[in-house]
Amino acid sequence: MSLKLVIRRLLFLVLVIWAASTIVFFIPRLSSRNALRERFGELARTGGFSPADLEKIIASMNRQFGLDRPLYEQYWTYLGNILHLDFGYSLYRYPTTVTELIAQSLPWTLGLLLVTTILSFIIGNLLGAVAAWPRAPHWLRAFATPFILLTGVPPVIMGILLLFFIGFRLKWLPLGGAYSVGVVPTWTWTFFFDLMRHQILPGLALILGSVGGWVLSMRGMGVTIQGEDYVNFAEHKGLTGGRIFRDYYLRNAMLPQVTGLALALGTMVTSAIIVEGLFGLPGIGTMLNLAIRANDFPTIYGIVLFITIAVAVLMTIVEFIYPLLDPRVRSS
Amino acid sequence: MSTVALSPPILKQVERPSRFVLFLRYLRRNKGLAFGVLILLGLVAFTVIGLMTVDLKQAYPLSVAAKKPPSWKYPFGTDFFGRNLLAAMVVGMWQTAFIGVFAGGLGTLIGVVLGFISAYFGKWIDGTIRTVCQILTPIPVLLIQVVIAGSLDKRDVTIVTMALIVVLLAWMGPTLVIRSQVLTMKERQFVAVAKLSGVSDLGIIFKEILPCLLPFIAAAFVAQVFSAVFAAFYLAVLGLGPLREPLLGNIIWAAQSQGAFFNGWWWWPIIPSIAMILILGSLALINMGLDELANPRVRRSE
Amino acid sequence: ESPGLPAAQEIVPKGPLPDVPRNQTLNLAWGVSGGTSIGTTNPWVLPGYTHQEGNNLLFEPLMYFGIFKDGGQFIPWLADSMEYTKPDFTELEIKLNKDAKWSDGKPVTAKDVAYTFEGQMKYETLPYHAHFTQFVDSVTAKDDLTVEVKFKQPAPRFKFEVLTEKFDTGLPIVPEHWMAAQANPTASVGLDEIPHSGPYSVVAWNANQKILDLRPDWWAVKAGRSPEPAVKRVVIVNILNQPIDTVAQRLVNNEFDSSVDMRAQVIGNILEQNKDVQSWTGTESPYGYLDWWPNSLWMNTQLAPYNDVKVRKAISLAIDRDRINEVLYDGAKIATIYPFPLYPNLQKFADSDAVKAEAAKYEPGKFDVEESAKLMTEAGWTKNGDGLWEKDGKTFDATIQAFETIHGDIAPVLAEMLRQAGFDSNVNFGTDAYQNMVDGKAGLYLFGHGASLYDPFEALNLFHGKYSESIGSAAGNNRFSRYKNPEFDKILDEISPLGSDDPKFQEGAAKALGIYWRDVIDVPVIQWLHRIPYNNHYWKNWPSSTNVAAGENGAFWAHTGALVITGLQPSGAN
Amino acid sequence: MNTILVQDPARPVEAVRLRAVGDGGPILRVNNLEVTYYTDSGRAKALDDVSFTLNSGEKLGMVGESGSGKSTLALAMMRMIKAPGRIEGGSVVVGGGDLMTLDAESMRKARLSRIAYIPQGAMNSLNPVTRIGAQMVDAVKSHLPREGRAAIEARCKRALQSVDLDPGVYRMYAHELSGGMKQRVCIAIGILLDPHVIIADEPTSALDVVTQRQVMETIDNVQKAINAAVILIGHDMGLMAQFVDKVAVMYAGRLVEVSTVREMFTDPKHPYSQALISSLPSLGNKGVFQGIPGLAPSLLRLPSGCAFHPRCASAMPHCTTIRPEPQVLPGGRRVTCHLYDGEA
Amino acid sequence: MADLLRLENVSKVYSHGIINAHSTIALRNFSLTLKEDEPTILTVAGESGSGKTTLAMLLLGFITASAGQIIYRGKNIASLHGAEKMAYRREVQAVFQDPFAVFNPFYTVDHLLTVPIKRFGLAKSKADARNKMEEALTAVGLRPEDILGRFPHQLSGGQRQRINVARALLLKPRLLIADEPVSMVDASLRATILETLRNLQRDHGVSVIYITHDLTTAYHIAKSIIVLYRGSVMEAGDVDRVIKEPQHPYTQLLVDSIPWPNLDQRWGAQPIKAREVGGNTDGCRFRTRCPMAMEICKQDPPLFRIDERHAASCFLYEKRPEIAKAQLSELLPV
Ligand SMILES: Nc1ncnc2c1ncn2[C@@H]1O[C@H](COP(=O)(O)OP(=O)(O)OP(=O)(O)O)[C@@H](O)[C@H]1O
Ligand SMILES: Nc1ncnc2c1ncn2[C@@H]1O[C@H](COP(=O)(O)OP(=O)(O)OP(=O)(O)O)[C@@H](O)[C@H]1O
Ligand SMILES: [Mg+2]
Ligand SMILES: [Mg+2]
Ligand code: NI
Repeated sequence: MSLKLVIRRLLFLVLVIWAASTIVFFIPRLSSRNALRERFGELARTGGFSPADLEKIIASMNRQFGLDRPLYEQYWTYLGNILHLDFGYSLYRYPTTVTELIAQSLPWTLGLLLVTTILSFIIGNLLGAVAAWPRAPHWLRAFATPFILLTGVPPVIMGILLLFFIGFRLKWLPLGGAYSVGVVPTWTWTFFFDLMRHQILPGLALILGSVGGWVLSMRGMGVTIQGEDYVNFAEHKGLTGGRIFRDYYLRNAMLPQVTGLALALGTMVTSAIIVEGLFGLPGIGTMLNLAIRANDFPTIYGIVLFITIAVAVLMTIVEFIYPLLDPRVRSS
Repeated sequence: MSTVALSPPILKQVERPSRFVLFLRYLRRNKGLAFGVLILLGLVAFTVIGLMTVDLKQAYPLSVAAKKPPSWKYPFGTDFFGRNLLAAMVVGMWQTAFIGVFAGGLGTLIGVVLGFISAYFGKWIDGTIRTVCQILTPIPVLLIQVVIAGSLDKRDVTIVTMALIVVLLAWMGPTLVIRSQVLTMKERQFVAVAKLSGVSDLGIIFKEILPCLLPFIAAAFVAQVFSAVFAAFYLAVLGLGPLREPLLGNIIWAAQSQGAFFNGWWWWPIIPSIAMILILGSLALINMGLDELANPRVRRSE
Repeated sequence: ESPGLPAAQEIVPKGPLPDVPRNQTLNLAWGVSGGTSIGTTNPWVLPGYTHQEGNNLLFEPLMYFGIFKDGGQFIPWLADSMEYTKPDFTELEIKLNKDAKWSDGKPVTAKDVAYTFEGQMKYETLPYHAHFTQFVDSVTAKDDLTVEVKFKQPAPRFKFEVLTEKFDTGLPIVPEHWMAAQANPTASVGLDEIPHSGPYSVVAWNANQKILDLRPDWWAVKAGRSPEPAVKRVVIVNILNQPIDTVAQRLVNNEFDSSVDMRAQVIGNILEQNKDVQSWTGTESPYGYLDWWPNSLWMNTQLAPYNDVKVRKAISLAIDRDRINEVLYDGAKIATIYPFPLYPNLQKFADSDAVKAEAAKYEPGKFDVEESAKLMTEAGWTKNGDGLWEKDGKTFDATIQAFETIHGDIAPVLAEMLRQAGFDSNVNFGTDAYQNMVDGKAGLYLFGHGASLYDPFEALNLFHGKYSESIGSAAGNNRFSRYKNPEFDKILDEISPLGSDDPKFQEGAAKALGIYWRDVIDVPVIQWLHRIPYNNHYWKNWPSSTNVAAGENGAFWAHTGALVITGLQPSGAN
Repeated sequence: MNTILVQDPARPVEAVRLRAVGDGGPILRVNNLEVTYYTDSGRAKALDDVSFTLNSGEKLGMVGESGSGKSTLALAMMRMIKAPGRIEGGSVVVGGGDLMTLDAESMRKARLSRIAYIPQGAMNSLNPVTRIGAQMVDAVKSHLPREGRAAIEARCKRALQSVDLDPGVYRMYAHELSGGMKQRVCIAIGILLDPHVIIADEPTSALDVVTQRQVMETIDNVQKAINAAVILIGHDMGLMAQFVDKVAVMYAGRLVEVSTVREMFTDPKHPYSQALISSLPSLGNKGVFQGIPGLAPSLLRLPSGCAFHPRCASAMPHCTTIRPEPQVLPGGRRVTCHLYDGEA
Repeated sequence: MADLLRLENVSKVYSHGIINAHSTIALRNFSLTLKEDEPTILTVAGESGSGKTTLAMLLLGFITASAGQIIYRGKNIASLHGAEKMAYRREVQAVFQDPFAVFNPFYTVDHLLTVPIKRFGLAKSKADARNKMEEALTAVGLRPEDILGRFPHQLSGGQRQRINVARALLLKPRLLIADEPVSMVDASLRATILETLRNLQRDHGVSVIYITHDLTTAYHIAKSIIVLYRGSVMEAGDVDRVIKEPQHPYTQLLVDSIPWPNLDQRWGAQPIKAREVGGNTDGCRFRTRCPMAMEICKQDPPLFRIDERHAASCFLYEKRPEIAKAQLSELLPV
């Protein structure tokens, strides 16, 4: 790939981040609500401190958060900060910065999300491919097709159902939390297995809730690819069904799916917000959920922006590795 | 003079079935689409019949005895707040349909208009629209919608504002789809022929290209409705919807916060969940079917 | 110094924690504010500090108050005694316990108490700053164990309201020797460094959980204030984000020993599914104890249309309290007409002839939609096609500002009742709800009266004209009514210096309550019950209506929570 | 018989070729092949009683209008007819064994090794994401699983060379090749295992004349080298004249005439063949060329009797009612026309 | 004699990519004049990528020239407006290669005929329009009742292509550009369609530019021929001369590769050099494949007149008189 292309892609990435930051910057300022005041009000209510001097405190916080300066100045500082991933302070856990908060909760989400996204990508695509593959055994196709119906089950509902049936009724798996009560995280196998047990249900909810989408799109792709001349010619060549399926059909049908992978991550994170909350996991989703409830706007916007950047970066990475998968793109 | 012989008369007149009959026949081949349409028709029938026969006041709290499991009197049971879930489902379904069709329609409309402008006029207009779409695409729409809904004044949150929030960042998909379709259409020779026939730019857009894009527009519309319903559902489940309304997401949210499962009121969250699954499932199936219809290479021909 | 937010910081154990078996561990499910102010153990770091997340096990007051024993009694703690030394309530002497010690071994002295009091006067963010500046003239440490407080004006309720801890109010004593060494004592968060006098120490604290371990050398055991605590470790689990079902089920599964309070139906089901779990009232409805926080529909009496007493009365008439009991509480009598909780002393007041006469006169609990409609018509409203009140083409904005976690059940019901009477009612559970109350932007709020416990004064004092801020400026200390009535103020000023048992006080208070009802300052709706599940699988001797112990309420998160936890005994389960 | 040889990796390709040259009799016998497509609008008999034979080294041209069933024939011989089509009967005997009776796995093995197919759309017949080499290797591997890596690679490169391609193509991707090169890669794949029969379905219809000539010459060369029988499908009579030995004319799913090229061009028997020949442009008769009147019939609603009768200049009354059967004229030509009733 | 359409030194360069721009010269310095009252059939031949379609698109005004200008009745077509533009649209028509793609699948095939009738106001009434359509269809050998009211996919390729020709007939343009009109049609139908084209020229005075790579049909229908190779004119002249005695090595290769349906006229044995993907951009463009390439071929070869009606752009004929490219049209017979 040419250097110019790399530069162009990176430039595009910067544009995406800029657009997202700008939206995130201006949305709260369009609303008449004052998050800082709300947050203090909330603190006053639960913490019992005297709000008599609320206005004074708020004024000083406004200064501290730079909210008393002209909008364009705030905007510039804000953009500058974003350049080095500084999303400012969390209101909710001041003076922890949003970046620190994200760093704390990211591993949880990353672990869950990465595993579930990849698993649902693989499972969904395989099932979708099988569902569209006319030479697949009948029982296999019959097995794969119903997964399309899962498209209609949002991860939230899936989570609720799993929690109800497996957690409540069958009592097979823990109902919530990232690890058992009173356990302090350590690098031991015991802790690891405890951790894993707690991730199964949320993971399953995310996988089952998103696998349908993959099945659906892969099936669509597969139907197109199976009519391609090269798939037919492969059969003329006397190749075994398995090899045609893998090297000719799946390999080509997967290409557009790979592009969709990065985008799907954005949707998955959104699902994770609710699913993590449902299962009390301390990831980014919970963090965001808490921030929404506490109206901790720097955290909300920081996380949204972070996710956007992550998705955009992933998309860029995918675009960079895509040529490795598709030689046609490599040469042009 | 001409040396060309006439083609012989066609002996048997080939009967040409109407488009509707053809569509029905197509449905028989495309089982997924048929299934989806069937479910959707069922839901529509449920809603329409419900709107006419059920006392809609019962969709709101304190209207009937609370916490009753499904029975002949209350086929879907009643909830903690004393809603008749049958009435709530009817109204909720209607509202979901409204949000879906309104947001989906508006999003698609914007997409179609922008897509056409972009593709047809090209140059910097196209560059701008396309770049804006591409830039906005990686932004997780649902999150932004949550942020917007969260910064609204609660009194401003109505079904209509929900739909508008959904539309706000949902037009890029259709824009890009329509744009690329128009671009390929534009290169199709029938457009060249139309030009040679003296058809104006507008004529080409509306009379030549637009009709051919109908399947794509329909598919984009259904996809749009799907994501609108999905987004509205998410907002409601997060408690960001108009609380009093029996939106499906709201009902599930309320059931969750009242501990419905634990208290044994399983029907309260389960019934709206099933309704949601049916709506989204049928839309997904229809979308899949329409994709196939729009893509002639994949279309199951006779 | 610039006031600001506390500096949250996780507390990570230095090494592996000692193993404490489950049957010596107390697991508590909690999550009102969750991650707020993680690591903030210094009571002066406000906003940020809260006693509710186990910090009540670190800091102790001069005295606790046991509301449920013998109509309420003081429980001496760091102080052996606390007496008004003048009959007009203008001087108070505090005698400290000689054995009281901080966790670093230093004794708790009069200097600590004086420092605590002076701090309240000095720092305006502290919760009793207003009280201290209004009442306190001087604080003197007479010797190591004696403190003398002189008041500017009679302060008959100061000892109870400020110096005694009960429910969520009262003043913890802080260590002078550590605080004074800090550059800014309202900004040093404390972490696990701040010396404290309570029985437990924080050993781990992150967004998921907070772990506190028993100190081996708690002064109160030696001093005979408390038996040796059996709970070796307290784990507070953050369940903020989890659905209530899950928490309930985990209680049933014996994962938790107690939790945040539950809705009536949920706790009923918990008790049914796990016989080890009990409530304050055993297995009987209403399962909870009476909290000090009865809820009203507050109204902004300065904001149209709520500034019209006819309208306020019309709203009151639209509320069907029987229906509330029936729908929300399975028939338990929770609905109320009083702005204070009916604790024994207050019940006595409510049952007095004077109060009964006022109630008969103004019928505050009456439900009558027709009369409501009549009043609305008189106030110039007409019903529109949807059956909603309308004036100048606009419907009546009756959006109730409320909090989802606590009002999730009642607020929609109230809104619906108002709607059935023609008020265009809705609920706002948004994060701006409280701010709207404080700013007086909206007209209708669902909120508690956290005031009176012993006599009705503090509750009535919520509506004193001197606190009535104009719309736009913050309503301090949750005084959202912005009510101003010289007639009312005069009565309050007259009874303010009087002791609770003074007949003149009783008479004046009844008159004031009459005005409260007459003017419908707000619409009392329900008493607040705390229905806390207590799991006896690992731990017994939970407080209850039949096991009142020192009379503390049963909430482990309240100031008196330390008494609950230190009183627990193992059940013998493994 | 020959499969044993093919499966012997030790034996060099040349040996197979030499042996194959010695073979005399028909290498391919197609008998009464019938294919029907079951569509929503009815049954379409796309192949009706198709029979012909071919000796090794012989080249047969299969011509006919669009939709007459040429590709169907090719697919039927490969047993690659997919739903809604079905092979209803007949046999395809290649070098002794009937393909129609093979089980699925043996049929898979027979493809490419006994009967190879060169596709019509060479442009899209190569997998765009894997190297040409890989696509050749997996073809060989599927038939000769025991052959070593180096031997396979050598075999593939040899095949590329035999179609005049640089061995460097082995490492290239499809999009890096021109149309003609792609077509030749397909040919190279087709001859990898020295099949008895090669079917080429319009291999040059997407190419321009110069490239077309190059490709046809390539096929000619490799065919000669391995002495395979070739079926060339197309509708360009010019191409047929340049390339084939025998021509089969297909009309509405039936073979209406099979004869040698020379006979076909000098003395076409079937009226359709005659029309076909006279519609050809040539250098000599400038300006005098004319089409065949009328339209190809729909297979769904075939005219009664002889399907060609509505367009036939020499149609007789009974042509409209009685279907002519194939008959072998003296000299071995096969015609399906009532004009020659009694001559056989 | 007025010129209907005149191309003056027209070039077309396609450039792809914004950053890594590389460009293809699809047509180079092409000049051609079409007289208004001398209907002719001119073939433009050449292998794939030689710029034939580009030329057609330029003539139809669908793309703009990179250099040079195209003059329609004395006016640059880029500056045409209103009535003039409509007249130009009507008078310069086309028949395209793919007989399916020209139909809008949404409409019945009638659409193809009714739209121009309406837009150009060719008929006074509905009945008149119907008559005209039926007339045109009959003229190309179709039965109107079999055709009208059907959807394109219900017709065969040959029928569809004939409708296209009928459309041209209906419009009676001055110039018809037929871009490979028969390459996707069955051999047996080609003759019929080409015949109709010839009738158009002969009976209706329509000039036809027949674009093809198939020299056999070109030979049969056209009067004159221009052979293009990668955007440059290689050889031009009377079609008989050029095909029977090709002078340029490229034309020779082309003619040599024609699969004549004649058993005695076999392909030659001359080896063919494969075409390179990029190729040279200066000098004679055929140079790299030319068996007779010389040093001088690195320069741009001018047109050399072989005889009255025949010219080639090759230094092999250096001795012959040079003619200006602009005069190319003069030696084409009509
Ligand atoms: N999959 C199918 N389903 C239904 N009918 C089919 C199918 N494939 C082919 N046919 C029909 O079978 C007949 C023969 O088709 P075939 O493709 O063999 O023709 P062909 O001679 O190869 O034509 P062409 O020259 O256009 O390639 C046609 O009438 C066609 O409509
Ligand atoms: N829109 C375009 N953008 C870039 N290059 C183009 C474009 N259209 C044509 N070309 C290039 O211009 C050259 C001439 O193309 P053109 O289509 O005119 O050739 P042609 O003679 O019609 O070929 P064919 O016989 O394949 O139709 C080719 O190299 C082609 O790749
Ligand atoms: Mg074919
Ligand atoms: Mg072309
Ligand atoms: Ni409380």
